[in-house]
Amino acid sequence: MLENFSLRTIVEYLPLFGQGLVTTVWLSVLSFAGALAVGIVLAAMNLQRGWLFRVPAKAYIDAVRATPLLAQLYFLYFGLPRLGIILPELVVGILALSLNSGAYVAEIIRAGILSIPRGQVEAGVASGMTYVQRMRLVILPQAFKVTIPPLLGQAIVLVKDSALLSLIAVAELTRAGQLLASDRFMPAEGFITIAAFYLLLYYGLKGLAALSGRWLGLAGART
Amino acid sequence: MTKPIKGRTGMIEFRGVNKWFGTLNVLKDITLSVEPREVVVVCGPSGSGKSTLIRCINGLETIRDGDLVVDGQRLADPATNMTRLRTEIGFVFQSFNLYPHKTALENVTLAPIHVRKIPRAEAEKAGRELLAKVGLADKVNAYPAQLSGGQQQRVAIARCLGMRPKIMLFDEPTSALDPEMISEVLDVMVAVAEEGMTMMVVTHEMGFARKVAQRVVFMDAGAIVESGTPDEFFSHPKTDRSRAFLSKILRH
Amino acid sequence: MTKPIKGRTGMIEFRGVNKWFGTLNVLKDITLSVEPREVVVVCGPSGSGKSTLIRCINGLETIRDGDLVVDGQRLADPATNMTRLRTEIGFVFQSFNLYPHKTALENVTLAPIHVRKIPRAEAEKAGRELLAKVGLADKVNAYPAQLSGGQQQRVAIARCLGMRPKIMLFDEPTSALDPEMISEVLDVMVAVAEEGMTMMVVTHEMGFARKVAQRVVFMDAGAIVESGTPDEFFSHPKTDRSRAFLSKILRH
Amino acid sequence: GLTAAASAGTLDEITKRGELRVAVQTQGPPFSLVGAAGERTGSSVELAELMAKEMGVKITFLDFDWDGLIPALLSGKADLLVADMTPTLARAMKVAFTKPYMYTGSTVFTKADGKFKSTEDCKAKGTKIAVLLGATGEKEAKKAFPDADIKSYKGGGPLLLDAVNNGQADCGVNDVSAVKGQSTAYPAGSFTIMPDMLSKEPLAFATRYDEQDLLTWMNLFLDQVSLDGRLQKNLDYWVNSDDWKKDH
Amino acid sequence: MIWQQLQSLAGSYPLALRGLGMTVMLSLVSLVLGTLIGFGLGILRTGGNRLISSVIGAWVDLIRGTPFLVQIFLIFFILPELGIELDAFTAGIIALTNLAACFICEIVVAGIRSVPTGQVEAALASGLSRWHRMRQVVLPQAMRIVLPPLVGQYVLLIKDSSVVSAIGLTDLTRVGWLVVQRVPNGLLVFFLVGLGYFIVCYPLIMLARRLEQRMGAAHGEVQL
Ligand SMILES: Nc1ncnc2c1ncn2[C@@H]1O[C@H](COP(=O)(O)OP(=O)(O)OP(=O)(O)O)[C@@H](O)[C@H]1O
Ligand SMILES: Nc1ncnc2c1ncn2[C@@H]1O[C@H](COP(=O)(O)OP(=O)(O)OP(=O)(O)O)[C@@H](O)[C@H]1O
Ligand SMILES: [Mg+2]
Ligand SMILES: [Mg+2]
Repeated sequence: MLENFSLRTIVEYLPLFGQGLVTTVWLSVLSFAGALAVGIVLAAMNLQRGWLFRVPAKAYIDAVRATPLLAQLYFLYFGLPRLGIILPELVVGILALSLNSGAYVAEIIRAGILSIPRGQVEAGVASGMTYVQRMRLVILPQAFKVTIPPLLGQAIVLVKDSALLSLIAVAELTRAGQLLASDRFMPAEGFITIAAFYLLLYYGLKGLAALSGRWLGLAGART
Repeated sequence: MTKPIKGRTGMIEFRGVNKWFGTLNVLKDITLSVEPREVVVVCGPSGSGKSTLIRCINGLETIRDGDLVVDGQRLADPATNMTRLRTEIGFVFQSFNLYPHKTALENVTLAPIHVRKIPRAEAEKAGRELLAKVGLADKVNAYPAQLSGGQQQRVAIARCLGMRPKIMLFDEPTSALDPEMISEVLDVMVAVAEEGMTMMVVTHEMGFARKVAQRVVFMDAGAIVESGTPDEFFSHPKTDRSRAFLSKILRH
Repeated sequence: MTKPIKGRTGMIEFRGVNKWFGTLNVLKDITLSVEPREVVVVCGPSGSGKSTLIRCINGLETIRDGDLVVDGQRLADPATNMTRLRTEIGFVFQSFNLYPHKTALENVTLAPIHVRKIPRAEAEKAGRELLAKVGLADKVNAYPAQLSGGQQQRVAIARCLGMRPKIMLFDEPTSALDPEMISEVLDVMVAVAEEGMTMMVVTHEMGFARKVAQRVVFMDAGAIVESGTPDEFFSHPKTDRSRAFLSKILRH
Repeated sequence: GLTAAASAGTLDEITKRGELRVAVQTQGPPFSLVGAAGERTGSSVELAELMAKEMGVKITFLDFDWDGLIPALLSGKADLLVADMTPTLARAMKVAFTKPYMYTGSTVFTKADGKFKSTEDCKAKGTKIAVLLGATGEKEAKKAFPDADIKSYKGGGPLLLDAVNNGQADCGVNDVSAVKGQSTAYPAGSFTIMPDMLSKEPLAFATRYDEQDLLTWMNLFLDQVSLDGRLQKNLDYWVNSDDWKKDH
Repeated sequence: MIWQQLQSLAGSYPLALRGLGMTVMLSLVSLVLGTLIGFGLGILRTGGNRLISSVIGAWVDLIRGTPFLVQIFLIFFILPELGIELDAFTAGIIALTNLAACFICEIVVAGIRSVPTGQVEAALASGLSRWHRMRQVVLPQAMRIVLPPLVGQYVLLIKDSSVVSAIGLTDLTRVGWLVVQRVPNGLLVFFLVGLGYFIVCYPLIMLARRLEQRMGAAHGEVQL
């Protein structure tokens, strides 16, 4: 398949890849924002002492982590209509990705928060900060330092998982490669091009993560 | 806000307080009243419960029985707004607990800006002055990891002073300092004390005790063994335990 | 193992050592030789570079220029086996750095078991004895988070003594201790010193300096300002800087 | 690798190996499916088995999903590819197709009690039309319903039926035999299958261009089975009736 | 209709069992291997050697940054062109192990970097060898940070193993796709597939939680 690798065909399909890339990017951005929101709420619930919030949060996180995205996608896409809710594919896709990644993000955030030395929490408490202030000013900035790498990992997983949305008729990046494979029977060309584009996204994300680290002013945050 | 308490006298009132860590009775039946504007020095051997005692006052440790009343509010009372109360209690930790992601100045101004709602510019000006007072004018922008032990301790003290609380609790505030610095930092603390603050200081600096303390409390194995004016305590210790302890200090 | 060095005399030899943190010259042209079995006390104001000085000796800090020779081996020499060398250098950190996931006893026995290859049972027996010596017989199974400041510091000292190294470096080993405990711990250290160990101790315990040190080194702003026997230093300080420093101690 | 296989002759190699390696795609009835008892069967599958029988070797099915099907053939993991595949000219640039062994076409289907009653209804602007990703139906639908909203699904024909049945799509476009075969899993009369075809397409098997001997043999095989009626029997059983339902 | 579908699903249970077996086998082997290699890579990566560390970094980036489908595709279909012929199961194991190792490497690196420098200094100062420093001081403390994402990664990898159907292995997800051809009820079929994964993944999650609690107790857990 490599001997007659056709760059020309790839170029011919580039516009299609471009469209797919754009879809993948904004789909992922929205989904990750959603995942962060879901994750923060779940983590906050999970860190409560009372069971009222903690138990449902834990149950949700476990259920989502223990089952494949595919099943969740079907649940939303074919299950919701049975309850009379018919949503556009894109909405279902973003919802599924957010709800799925949110569970992982929640665990990452929780682990980050628990890694903060007790003395830090006490210092915040002693100076009369409220729970929210403590979180915002003392704990989260430090937790972010440890959570940025795993969050980056989760973002990458999410970007790649978004390929699954081609199952429910969302035309994203993978779809373009598959088209090349099925129209022209050039799987090597199709897949390797997809890989190149995903790699591009990966390095983009990695740069962003590094930037956000610096941006949060973590330069001195080594102990 | 402030609820009247029957028979209220002190700014800080321990009434038969007991605390346990597992099977260890760290605080044994503590009864102690600290008047407003009083400066109390707490001393005693390592592990006797001094840190635990003052940590109870701002609710960092919970007590098992007895009553603890601070600024007229019972800590055990669910109606007590602990967050509000804590803004009036400054605390310097034995292990400093500086925020590693903030510079020295940011460490000092964080709570004034966000808790006291002082405008940033004003808070920073005050912060710089405080840091200068403890000899750190050139370290305002250094992160804790870039500071020596003594410098970190001074930032911690400045951070506490910056809140201008009613009550100040110090846990061995000069342990990491050289004698020269100790006297400078103590001078800052003395100046603050003279402005009429209530203070409890865990320290073994007997010079400080003599100079500013109205009372010395001696703890051993979780109990208050002796309590009296510095003069009484240093010259006529009442118990064998405190006599033995003092003899070691003097021999030094 | 030991490579002969020309003109070798000391156990620890600084020869024109300079160190910078960014633009800050923390160690300025340090030249200092510590003989085998000598006990040297390092003192000086906070931030003067005392911790940095002793951290250089076991290679925790790297130096920019000058030479540092320890136990006959040049630290800068790539052939020097730092791990091997460090087994011969004990270090007590100013901030203790206990292993939070190990109990007090495990903290003490970890290196003897894995570095010295002492059988576990034997190491534990020795560890228990050491902990008892520093007054922690009842805390062998406590984790650092369950210990008071002074207890943590004593574990750190026991951890260092447990390795029976040739050289011991202490960074303010009694800062978190009460006077009573200080004298007990210093007694343990004195006993060790008398067994013929080379020691450098950053401390402001002048009693200790007088009793065991052969030499006192006074640092200020990164430089060694004065160095002499305790008697010389305390009775006839040669520079204004050290006179001023001493006057503060005495006033105390 | 490839060149060695070519010079030795693929048929020689298959004979020597005693095994014909066939890549299939389990797209659903009637062409290729897993039967009630877990056995692999279907129209194409039986034809492949017939081929192996005529060759006198045993058959090994390599069951790839769509992504792996073409690579399997191109990389030489499989000797030939048996799927309900339309030999387009573009595809024939890469693989060698046999002569067509049957003709089918894309058709439109809708939910029986829905408001889309005819192919015309589906032409309305914004109609949601379900097609299979990369299948011929996808292209035909784009041509026939320029104003519609074409949704390409992955995972096989039955999912199109599911999507239409659930209301995710208004109409579906797929191969007529596939639609007929697969709709039998639903209660009779669930779907309206339009009588008019959008297109007429041949179906063929595929192999590599460096396997000319195998290609020649396969073409001869197709001639033979259509002459002796075995092909017609297969198609009558699987494609032109519901007879297979009784047995599988 | 549901009843009829369930009946015909019941007939597929041997197939489903085989699929589950394949998923478990693949995941088990590659998770064990991937964990060992991943920890090794992580430790090497944080070790002093610049060259080794950047080579590992580049490889990890490459693997993390590209779709797993493409990796498995290259290993199974393209490597033969370079003379390396692998059967599908071996190719699947290699691809999954590699993927696991790279993701775990990153997690381990982040964990190791989260250990305060004072801890490493203390270990250095007592002359612990590099191995003992890692084994006794750094890794146990890093594990607190590592464990939650590690288990998350395990679970993700078990689910990622479904991609092996592209090279002809019949795993649990593939069984779902096969069955849905005859029982065209995606919701029902994939609910059951999801249940299969749940049975495999949930005990893992529970185990991690148990371990985490045990470690937390020793550290004096943070009370927010
Ligand atoms: N990592 C660092 N980056 C920048 N500056 C540093 C760093 N570590 C220490 N310093 C500075 O170097 C100087 C010497 O520090 P050192 O810790 O050696 O002081 P010290 O004499 O031990 O003081 P103390 O008695 O307070 O412990 C200090 O001014 C400190 O701010
Ligand atoms: N979290 C804990 N769990 C169990 N025991 C604890 C805990 N914290 C402290 N202790 C024990 O309680 C006792 C009192 O501790 P505390 O920190 O109050 O002592 P201290 O008087 O401040 O000593 P030092 O002068 O050494 O700081 C000590 O014996 C200590 O081991
Ligand atoms: Mg204490
Ligand atoms: Mg120091």
